[in-house]
Amino acid sequence: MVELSAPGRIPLPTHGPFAVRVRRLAEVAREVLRNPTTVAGLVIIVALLTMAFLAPVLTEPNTPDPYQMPRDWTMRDAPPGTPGHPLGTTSTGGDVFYGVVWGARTSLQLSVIVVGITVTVGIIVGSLAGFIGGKLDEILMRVVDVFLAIPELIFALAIAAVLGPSFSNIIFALSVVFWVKYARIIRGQIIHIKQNDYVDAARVTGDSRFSIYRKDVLPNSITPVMVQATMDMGGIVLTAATLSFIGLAEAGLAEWGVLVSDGQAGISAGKWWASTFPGLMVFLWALAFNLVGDGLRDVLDPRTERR
Amino acid sequence: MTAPAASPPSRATAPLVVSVQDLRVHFKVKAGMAHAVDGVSFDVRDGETLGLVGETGCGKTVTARSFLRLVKSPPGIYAGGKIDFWSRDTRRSGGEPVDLLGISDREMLAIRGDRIAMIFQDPAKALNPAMSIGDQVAEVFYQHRSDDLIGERSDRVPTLVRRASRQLTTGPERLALRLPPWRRQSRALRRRVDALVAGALAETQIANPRKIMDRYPHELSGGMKQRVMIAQALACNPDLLIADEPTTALDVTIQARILELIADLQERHGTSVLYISHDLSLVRQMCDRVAVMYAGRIVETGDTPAVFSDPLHPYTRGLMAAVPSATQKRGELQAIEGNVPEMVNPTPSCRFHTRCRFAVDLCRRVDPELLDVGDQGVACLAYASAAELGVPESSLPLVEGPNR
Amino acid sequence: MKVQQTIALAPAEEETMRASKQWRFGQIRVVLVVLALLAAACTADPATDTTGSDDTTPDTTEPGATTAPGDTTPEEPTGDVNNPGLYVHAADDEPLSLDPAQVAAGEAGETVITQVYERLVEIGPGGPDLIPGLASEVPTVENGLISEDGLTYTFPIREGVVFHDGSELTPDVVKFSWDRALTMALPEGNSSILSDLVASTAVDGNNFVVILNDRNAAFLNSVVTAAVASIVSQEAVEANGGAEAGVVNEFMTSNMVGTGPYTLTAWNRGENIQLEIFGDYWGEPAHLDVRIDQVADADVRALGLQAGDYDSIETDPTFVTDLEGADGVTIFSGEFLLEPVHMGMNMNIQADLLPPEDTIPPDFFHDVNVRRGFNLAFDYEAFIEGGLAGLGGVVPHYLPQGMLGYDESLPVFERDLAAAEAAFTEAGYWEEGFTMTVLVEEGGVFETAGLVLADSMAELNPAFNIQVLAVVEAQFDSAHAADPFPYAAWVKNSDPFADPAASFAAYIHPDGEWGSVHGFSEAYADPDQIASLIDEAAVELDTDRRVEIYQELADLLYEDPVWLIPGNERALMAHRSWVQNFEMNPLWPRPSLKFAYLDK
Amino acid sequence: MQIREYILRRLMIFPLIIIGTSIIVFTLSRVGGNPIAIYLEHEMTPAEVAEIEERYGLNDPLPVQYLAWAGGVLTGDMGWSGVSAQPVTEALLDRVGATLELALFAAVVAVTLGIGLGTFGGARRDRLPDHLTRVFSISGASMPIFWFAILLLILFWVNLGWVSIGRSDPTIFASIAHPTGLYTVDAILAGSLTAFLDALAYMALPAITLGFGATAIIARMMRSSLVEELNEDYVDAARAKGLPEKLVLRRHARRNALIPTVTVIGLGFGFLLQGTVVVEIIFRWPGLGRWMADAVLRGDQATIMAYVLFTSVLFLAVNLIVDVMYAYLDRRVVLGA
Repeated sequence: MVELSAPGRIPLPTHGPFAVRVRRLAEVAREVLRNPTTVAGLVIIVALLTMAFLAPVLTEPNTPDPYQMPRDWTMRDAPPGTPGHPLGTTSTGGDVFYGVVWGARTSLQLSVIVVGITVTVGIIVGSLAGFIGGKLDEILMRVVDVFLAIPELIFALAIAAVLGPSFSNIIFALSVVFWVKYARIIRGQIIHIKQNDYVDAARVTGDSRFSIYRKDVLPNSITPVMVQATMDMGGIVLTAATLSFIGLAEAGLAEWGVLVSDGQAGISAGKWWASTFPGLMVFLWALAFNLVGDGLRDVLDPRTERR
Repeated sequence: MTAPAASPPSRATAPLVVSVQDLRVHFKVKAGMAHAVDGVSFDVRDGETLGLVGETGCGKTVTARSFLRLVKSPPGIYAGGKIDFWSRDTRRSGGEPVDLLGISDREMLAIRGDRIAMIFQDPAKALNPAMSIGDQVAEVFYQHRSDDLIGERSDRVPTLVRRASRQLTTGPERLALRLPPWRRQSRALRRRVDALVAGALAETQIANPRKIMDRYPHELSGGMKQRVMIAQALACNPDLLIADEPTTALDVTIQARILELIADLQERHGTSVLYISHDLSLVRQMCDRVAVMYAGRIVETGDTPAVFSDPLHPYTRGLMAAVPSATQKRGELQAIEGNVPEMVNPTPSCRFHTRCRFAVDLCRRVDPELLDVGDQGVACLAYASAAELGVPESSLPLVEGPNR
Repeated sequence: MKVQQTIALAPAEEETMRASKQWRFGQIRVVLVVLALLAAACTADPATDTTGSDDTTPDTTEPGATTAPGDTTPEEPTGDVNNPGLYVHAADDEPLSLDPAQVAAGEAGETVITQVYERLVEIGPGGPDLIPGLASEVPTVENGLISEDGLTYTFPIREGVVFHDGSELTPDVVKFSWDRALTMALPEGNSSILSDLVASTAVDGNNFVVILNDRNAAFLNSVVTAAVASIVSQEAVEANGGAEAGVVNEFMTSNMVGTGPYTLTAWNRGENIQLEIFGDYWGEPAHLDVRIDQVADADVRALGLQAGDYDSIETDPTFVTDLEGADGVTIFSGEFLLEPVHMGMNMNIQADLLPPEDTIPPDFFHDVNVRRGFNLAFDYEAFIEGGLAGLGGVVPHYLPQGMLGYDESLPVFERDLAAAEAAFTEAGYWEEGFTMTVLVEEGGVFETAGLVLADSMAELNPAFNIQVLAVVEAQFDSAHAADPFPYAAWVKNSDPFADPAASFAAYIHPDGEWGSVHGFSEAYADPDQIASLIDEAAVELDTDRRVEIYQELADLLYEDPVWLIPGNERALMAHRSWVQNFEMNPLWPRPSLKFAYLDK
Repeated sequence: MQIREYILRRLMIFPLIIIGTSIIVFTLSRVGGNPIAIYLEHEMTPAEVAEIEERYGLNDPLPVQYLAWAGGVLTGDMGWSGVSAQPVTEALLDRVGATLELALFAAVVAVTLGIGLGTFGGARRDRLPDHLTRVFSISGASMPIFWFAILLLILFWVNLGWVSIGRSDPTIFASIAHPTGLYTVDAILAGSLTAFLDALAYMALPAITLGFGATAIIARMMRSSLVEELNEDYVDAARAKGLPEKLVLRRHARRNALIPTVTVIGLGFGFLLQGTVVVEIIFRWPGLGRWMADAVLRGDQATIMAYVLFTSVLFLAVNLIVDVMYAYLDRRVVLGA
């Protein structure tokens, strides 16, 4: 399938004088910003990130581990607006507001780390396959195929179930699942770009393989990766939340998915806050990144380029 | 092939088919308003071929598309002017023309493909790759000839079939048409359409129409595709055929044949043709009259021989210079320095002054109008009367060459 | 599709009649709805619909419209309930097996076995007292059915009892059933409690005779009444694979041929288990057919109860606050369960096996001060109020409420931070503190207990860092399967033991099940004293003397605890208010119900 | 032509991939997990544990175990499923119908909704309706299903009492035979309107929840390819023929835009498959997804292995079919243009 929709995206400017690149970048930015939904997504992201960064300011960090919910066992199921608990408390007396705020941090950590790992691995594998090609390519791509054959959530579920639900294990599980797409994109891009004249040109001018790779191939392959990464920022948090729902989550962690599943039973009994707010956060987080990713794709993907 | 010399003088006085008056089409762009077409006026008379020439981006295609209101809007805006159109019937009955920019969409649909047809630059792109040739041509007949399709005793025809003849049927209805009791009737309908389509294709000297009809575009050669386009365009025997660079996408050998075909069909149907091209040599062969466009303006018009033998406007001369002889194919326009200026929020001035050897200060301030010089029209201050402009004779530009 | 065919034969005619009645109704609705956008979403569950047949509106518009708001008295006009004639219980997991010889204590299979199979004696509804089951009399020393030396038990077998397959109950069948479990001796089963005690079984006329290899006070209450001692149809077993040592009998795993008030009519894996009233039951027949739905998600069970689709649901205290005040729902909280939540302390730690972040030394728990420190630091109130929603109490070591020997006067730990500080200072951990990982089963009260522990210790001393590792049941059990156990501590609840003899053997005795695994002998000030007391009590038949011993042990263990006991849960069940003569006995296997008693 | 070769190649590596998957699955269960976790009780003595390990042949070297398992899979014997107390193969067959039926109906929801929204948005590109549909469809993909589903249940089950959960009403279920395991089909075969409507009624919420999630994938693709097609000359040519906008869109642009959209249906199917895990838990749907979730929580490795393997084979097969369809549909591709 991926082969079929042959990657034909327009590369970000990486050639010609610096000024040109900047102008092109500015152009891309302007294009992106012309789409209100993308802007909306960006706004939400900025808001969420600010919240994550200001967490220690907005709330009194819990000791010894700030990523653990502070629990006030005498204050269970307090409704929103209770002094000290603006968004109420959970059935274990956890402060929902604290969970929401630090949940943003947890999600940020999780998604950044996983995206970081997966993109790196993906680039390395994809580059080896695409640039060296030959037997190596064949082998690596079969491996990729195998990993792609198992739907993400199911794979992550199987791994996490075996490893146990510590934060680091969840990260590991998600990384194992998410890297393949990048490998595949990068490879496709490289194959595609290798055919472009300027690479040959570079070769003629006698650049070394690696410098061609560094100067021409890699930068040009980055755009689709950016799009994918943006989307995954949301997808990862969503998947992690789902794992927590199924029961694979670190106990008492300030994580949205945990809060949602803990609070759900209460909704119908009128105690809606414990799961509604965190649920909303997961939704907003995923929505925002998906919107931006989608907007980026529209601009960077010539298939929808304006004529 | 219609040599210009052979063109009967009657053409000049033949009844109007289209009269474009002060047409203005603007495009909204980041920088502001681009005046793609900026006050263009010209006529097309019955049976004649008018050539609209100019460099790429001079607005000729936009002008042509305006006839069928095919300019994308947004960003396009019809900023002014009118396009009066006399169909055969109105001409016969001496009725009033319709303004193509003024009429309702419904009326426009009735004109598109029926009274005014268009041939596009690249036949490969202009045919739907996922639809058989037959079906594509058939659409025209369904759209404009549904009554004939049903035949005279239309009252006896079931509604479903009548709907089918107007392509109003929905999925389930189309399914139903394959079953009794409608099956017979719809088959008959199909047969009539196929007959018409085959006929139309045969017109364009396609060897084996019936076979072609089941083919898909990618299975045909470029020339073949263009023939199909032409067949499709002339299917309803329109009053006006707009040919937008019909041959640029084809290789030289095919070109000539396609042009012959167009000219020949035009002769037989008496269709008027608006022939758009940047290729002077072709224009010279094809057209009775030419209108030279530059930067959204018409800078010179006249009978083909006159314009070619004695071009008045510096721009036209530039073009001619680029085409030493009529025998040489492919006149290219690189002879003139620079290129077409951005027409964003233009100030009153001669559009050509940026590239004009003879430009003087006045050209940068005054906007020349299309003046009659002999039986040519030219928009250049060199031919304007200083008195009317209220400026000293000396401030007018001087264009060397044949004296006025 | 095998199972489904079996049901196709199943439905009682009155059921089908009802179905057709509902349907005229359902259809009208559907027709309307198919037009509407939400497609068939609106065709009410026919079950919910039955009441509607006389008046739909109230039933479909508000949940539990069947009860006037606030009215939670069991007395209900019977016509006005969902699924009349059928009792629907929402269980949280699916049985691994329905074979008495293959289920472990606390397995979901026990729920069904209790209803469909019977045992020689049963635990009565009232409380711990035994009532005759398939034995027509409960053996006692008085009626001579227990020999003076307490080694021989005689069970006169009830006459005229037939199995669901029509075969007759005879003493030989009883013997066969017991021997079968002993022969198969499946490790995942519970046959060890038989093999540990039973020396031999015999048939004497109309009696079934058991000879023990040692006196045991708990034999009747915790062995004869256990699921593994259920009486199965010999014909059925022998017709389907018989009994082989160590080999699972797949027929018995998914089919049941017993003598109980219910027959198993269908087991739709992942969906439900259907029980039907057994017509030829020898005793008081059941009132309602039963359907046990598998509902994995606790939230969904709670919702279903409020929607009126379930008559009772498996729930844990953390949901009580969510269900309180819901229309038509009654929260039944009865006697204390006999399975307190407890934290195990590992005295057999192998340092290199502990999680890397742990800083505690291998002999951490050898020091009584540490064990007492934990017991003194734990916030019992938080756990009982928060974790058990107030439905619980603190437990003396190791005599939970309702067990023989329990007494308010027995010493229990209360939170005393000063004392705790003293203890940890004494032990020498106060200054540098420590980090310890405690393994708990994910969700529910165990996780809560873990979190309370973590909070309690952090509050006592921020340098005391407890990492709560909440894992799914499977991993919890795998971790325990590892030898030695790779964590310093864990939280779960104890097995329900009807008699202290059994529980002390398992949880306190230095050479007992846990004593050996966790190395209690390393911990006790005087292991031999503890051991001898327990052994003495186990064979003592004089109740007063036993109580004395156990209370003495309780005092000793207060000074020298080997467990931390956060609290003991009360029997808890959320059910529709329309359920009548609701009976719940903690001594019955989870969910502590015998459906045969219930009506609505 | 490239497509034909491409598909041939795919067919050839198909078994390779499956073997690879099986190895991953096996490794997970052995190296990481404890293959008999489900049969363990935390009170078990080491002796008892050893006995069980013996029964399941865990003392053999790993390769031997793998071959034993793989051989079993090939002969249709995938071991014993603890969570459902029946042979894995049997359990699989019992449940596959439920999941496929759900996924199928969800797919119908997703495709209709997706194509509808995509067309609607693409035709009104960059105007308000486009933005709204974009946000709506992407919301589906961003919604935590478990959260959304519970909200739906509270509304339609608890408060309105319109639907119940599960797969069918037991009485009605018992009233007809179930040869196929797809209840709607079974109902039709049995000619029972009642059963058919009952099946639909129970299907509605889960299918909508699940489908909504997969809508975005299709809608986004549909939109962008429609936008692309609308820029093609043949669209203007169609207009120039005098076709009304409606026909131009329906006959020309949309029809062609559907072709590339087909390619993402495979992707969407994967999305649906993994969605079933959560949806089936919440809606008490007796399908493979819940089976898997159960197995994960209770450590029933035999089940997990079978499920993951089966799912990936299914997923691969669907994608293969999709590619073939695509190759067939898009004549330009076949031409290799």
